[in-house]
Amino acid sequence: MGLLRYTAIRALMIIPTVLILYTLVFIVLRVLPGNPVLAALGTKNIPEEQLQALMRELGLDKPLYVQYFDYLVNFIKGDMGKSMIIRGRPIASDIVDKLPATLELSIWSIIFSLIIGVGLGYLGARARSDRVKAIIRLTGSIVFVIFIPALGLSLQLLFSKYLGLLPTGGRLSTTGYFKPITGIYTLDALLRLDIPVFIDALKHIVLPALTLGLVISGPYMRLTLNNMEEIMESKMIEAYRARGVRDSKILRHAFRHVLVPVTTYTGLQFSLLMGGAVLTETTFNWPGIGTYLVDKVMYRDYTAIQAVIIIFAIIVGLTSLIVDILYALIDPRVRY
Amino acid sequence: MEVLTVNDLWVKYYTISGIVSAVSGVSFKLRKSEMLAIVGESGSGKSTLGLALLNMVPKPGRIERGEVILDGVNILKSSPREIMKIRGSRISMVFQDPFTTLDPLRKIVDQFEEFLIEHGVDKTRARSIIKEYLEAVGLPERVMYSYPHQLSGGQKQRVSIAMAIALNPQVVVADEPTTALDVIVQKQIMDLVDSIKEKYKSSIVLITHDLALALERADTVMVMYGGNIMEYAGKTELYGNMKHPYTRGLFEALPRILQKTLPKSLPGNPPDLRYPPPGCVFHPRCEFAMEKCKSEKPPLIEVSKDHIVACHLYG
Amino acid sequence: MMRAQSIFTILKNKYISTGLIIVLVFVFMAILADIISLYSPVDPAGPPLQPPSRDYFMGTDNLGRDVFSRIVYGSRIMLMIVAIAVAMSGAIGTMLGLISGYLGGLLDRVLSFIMDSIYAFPSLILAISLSVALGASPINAAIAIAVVYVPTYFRMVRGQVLSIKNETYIEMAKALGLPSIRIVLKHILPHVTRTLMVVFSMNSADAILTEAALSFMGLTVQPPTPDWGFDLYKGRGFILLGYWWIMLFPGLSIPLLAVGFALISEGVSTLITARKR
Amino acid sequence: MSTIVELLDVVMDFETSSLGRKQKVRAVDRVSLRINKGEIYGLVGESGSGKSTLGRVSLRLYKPVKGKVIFENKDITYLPERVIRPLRREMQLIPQDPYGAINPAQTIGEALIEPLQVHFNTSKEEAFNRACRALEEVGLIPPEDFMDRRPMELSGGQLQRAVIARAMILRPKYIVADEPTSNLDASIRTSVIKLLLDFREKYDQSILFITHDIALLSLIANRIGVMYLAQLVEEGSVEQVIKEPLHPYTKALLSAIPLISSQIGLEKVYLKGEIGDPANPPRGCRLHPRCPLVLEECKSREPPLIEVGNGRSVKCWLYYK
Repeated sequence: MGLLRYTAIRALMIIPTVLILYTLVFIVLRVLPGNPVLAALGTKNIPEEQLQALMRELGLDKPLYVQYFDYLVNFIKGDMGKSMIIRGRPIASDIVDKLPATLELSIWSIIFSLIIGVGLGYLGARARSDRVKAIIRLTGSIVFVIFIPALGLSLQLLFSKYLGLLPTGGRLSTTGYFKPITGIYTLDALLRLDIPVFIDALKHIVLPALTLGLVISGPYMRLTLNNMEEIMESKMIEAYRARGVRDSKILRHAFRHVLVPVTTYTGLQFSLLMGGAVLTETTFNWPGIGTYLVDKVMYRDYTAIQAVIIIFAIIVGLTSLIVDILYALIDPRVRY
Repeated sequence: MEVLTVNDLWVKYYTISGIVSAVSGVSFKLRKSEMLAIVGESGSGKSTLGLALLNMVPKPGRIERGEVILDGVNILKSSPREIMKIRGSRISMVFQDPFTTLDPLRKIVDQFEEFLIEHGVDKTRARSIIKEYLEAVGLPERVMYSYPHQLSGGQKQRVSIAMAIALNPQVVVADEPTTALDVIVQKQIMDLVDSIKEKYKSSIVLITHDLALALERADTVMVMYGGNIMEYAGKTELYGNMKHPYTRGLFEALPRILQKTLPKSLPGNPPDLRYPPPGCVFHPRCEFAMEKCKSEKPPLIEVSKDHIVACHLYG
Repeated sequence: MMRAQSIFTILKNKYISTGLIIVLVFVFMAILADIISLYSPVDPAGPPLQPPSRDYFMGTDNLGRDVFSRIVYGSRIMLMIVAIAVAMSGAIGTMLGLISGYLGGLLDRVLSFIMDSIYAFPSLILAISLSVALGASPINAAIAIAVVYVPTYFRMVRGQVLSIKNETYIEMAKALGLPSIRIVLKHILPHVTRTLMVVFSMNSADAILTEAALSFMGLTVQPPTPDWGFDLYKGRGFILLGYWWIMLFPGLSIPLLAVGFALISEGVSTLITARKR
Repeated sequence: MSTIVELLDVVMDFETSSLGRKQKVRAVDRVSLRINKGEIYGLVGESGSGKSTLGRVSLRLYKPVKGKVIFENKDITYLPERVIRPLRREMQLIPQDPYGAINPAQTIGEALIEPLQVHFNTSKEEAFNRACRALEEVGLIPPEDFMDRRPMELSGGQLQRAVIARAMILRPKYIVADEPTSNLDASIRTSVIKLLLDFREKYDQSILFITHDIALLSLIANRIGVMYLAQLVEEGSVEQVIKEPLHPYTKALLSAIPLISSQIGLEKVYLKGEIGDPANPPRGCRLHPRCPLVLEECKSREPPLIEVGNGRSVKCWLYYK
């Protein structure tokens, strides 16, 4: 019962966070000088009546506070407004279309980064030599500052161009025959027990997810290594030893302690991951929200950009909610 | 009959800023159901000595020389596998701070059971042992299913003691088991240790900075300073016949209730064990220091039966 | 005397010295661009798509421009934007963090909540939308990056202030009747600076990547101005055709400069932990 | 006898938040205390009893939720920090841990000079000389050896002397010594206490001495107050409280001292369990779940602080007539 209540309260906390970001974006996009319609059209040579008509159509002629609340109310109803560029196209349907691809990329990237980062960090902590530890720590910081497009393009060059093993972009070789359920293709293929499609989808996701996962794994390496070292030197471990508990078991208990900061950190990681996803998707022509955002940025489609940002804010909020619940489950000291 | 014999034990720490001689040539014997108190101030090497008894001196430290013979076996020569079996079952340890020594993420029963199973106890037997010993230390059975943070400091220390005695070890090393606790709880815990000694006939090494506590509770008292034994005697003998200037200094530093004079204090500071003073380590703070003390390390002299002093005054 | 010695110990740290060398190479490149580069960065220097050779030792791009010259001039834009952005966010974030942490109360709660919300949000995406709103220009990109990183400094400084505030010596300073301003500036700020150095250099590395990402999307300069991120973006179409050099060199410069700052940060943090022990 | 500090019905709350959940802890609950000029008032209690908090309230480092703090006949409870600041040189704190007490980035010299400059606008040279003299006064000789050292380079005993020197350099009239020797080795404790007593003699100071060591208090204090779970449970002159303790808790404290407790002919009292959670104190008398002498009314009604004559008071139903 306690956990349910805690979850509910924590979920409500997402609302102010999203509101703050919405307000910030609203201020930046609407209140700052400059006419968004003109910016979107990329020209100033447009008759005054036509401009007014356009503004009216998009609701931009109303006072700012009305715009602010109108958008909010509509958003809650599931209406994210219409594109300024492709006239009349509802943004909500675009996002429903693109979101699963981004989720798929994120999930696989997090899996890769946890395996690489926590794995190497753990191995580093177990290594006896200080040099190995220093190397892993350094790798952690260097990997983290790799520029995603540069890494992605190099991987493409190697695995696609020279080795010819993996495709350079897209989510599936042919989409015609496959009917998605959730839109997360690897999951859908498994649900439909369609092994060839699963392998095809996997081949497409490997490079993008590896690129993003590798970059994000850096902080995990350092976090795991540092925490593991600290715990292994603690009184608690000394007490375990004094009781004659085997080293392999002690390591397992220590690792559980490392999971606490790793879990909390995953909340922050997810927001880094989302930023990275934008670049990864662009590099690999991955048809997700990131590519969509870049596309809209190029055409200065303000309504779409605004919607995407709010969606990202909600995703980040939900992730931190999940992380908090996980944290409460791992650490009995958390009272909820 | 001796259960534990320590012969000429030397421990050094190899730190970046120099080599610290933490324990320098300590020898003693511990008889069955005897409580030996090792008394010393910070930096006297008493805690390192306690860890050395379980052959678990931490990293930059190394046991240089000596023997720790438990029941006829030199545990400093035992293989890692053997030593793991010995720790917790034949010699066990209670640490100073009960707040940091229990795993906060695991229930008491899980930690307790794991330890018993590691030492070859089967699961059903383990459960009954846990119940028996939690009761023996005065804890209700429900404590089993608690996490450490749900217990008070005294309760945690009781759990540690229960684990330390559960396999009926010959020796229990208790390193300042009450220092982190309040006076009244200190007394409760020490009463518990006393009763355990009586009931299970365990031998106890009580490491403490408090000479009064040692004189009240122990059978034998060993006073350490700067890694060396200063004085070693039975409680009553020591109480009535203190020899070493350092022991006397410690005793005179104890506040006597309602006397309007302050206790005495020893001048000076504890030695820097990277550069221990030549001769007797205590000579820079000793009011009776002679020329000899500055150059020659005093041997351990038996002044009366089972009363040993390291001081040139009695040479 | 003391100072000279401590500078020496800092430079003796391998991470810091390597990082400094990398960063300084790029800084000199930016300053001396007119002397180093052999061709104009914006006009064709020879035939298009020449592989690296003695004349064009990083090759030429699809318009025949010398890649090396573009890299050299590109470092100017990059360093300028990053320097402005980091200086702005560092100054604002530190100041707000100090005030918020020391004073506490309602102001602290409100500020923290806003900063946390921004911090939790993907910084790149926020920077992109800010740049879009402000319009594509180097100075606007710098402002966008600065805004995004204010919370990084704010959170770090505030956290440090809160923990230092609990130290006995701060209570003692109060008990001695020292004025608040003196306590903040003399007894709290100096303890924050070391960690600030780590965050500062790590954040510079971050800012480089964000700048590169913004220019990758064409949000900083207008072509044909040389710019690493945008050159990389344009080069990416040519990579599968085999013209790898157009992409490779900007693709290497960005992480290399970032690694330089990351090394400095690593070095400073190892020095701090060493001193603590 | 004139008073230097008076606390009237002081209440102090703290808000603690552990992992997201906030709760209010009442650290001091309706405590009144009077410290006479030239007196050493000993405040004894376990950790969590609120004795340190009370000491800090008396220095107005904390602003109480309710009640009054009167320093030299002046109500300073609600004065803003700006107005209190000049008063701070008259009242000083000596904390438990000397290593935390001086900014580790400062040298001992800087730490001693700073308060002089702030309060008296002393010139640099003059401040330096006075700092040297202050170090001499606490036995750190030669002072030049210590002026340029940093806290970490001194032993605990030396550093505590430096901390005392800094407090005394302002010539305060009122000192709160919060367990000033409990982090020090037994062999050097007395010398530090001796130092404090010498200063008191020389400059006619009043001291609030906070400790958990009732044996030590019996040697130095004039009066003793015993605290349990945020409340004052017994007060009186030192001879009376030690020789003839009234409150079961005071008796238990005296019974628990190793070695010495067996030497004083006291009725022994042993308590069960441990000091409760200050956030959730027991109803009625706060000691009742642990007290062997518990009466029926202890469980439901909180006893008043009863005056039993000779300036003694005790908060226990056993003495209610």
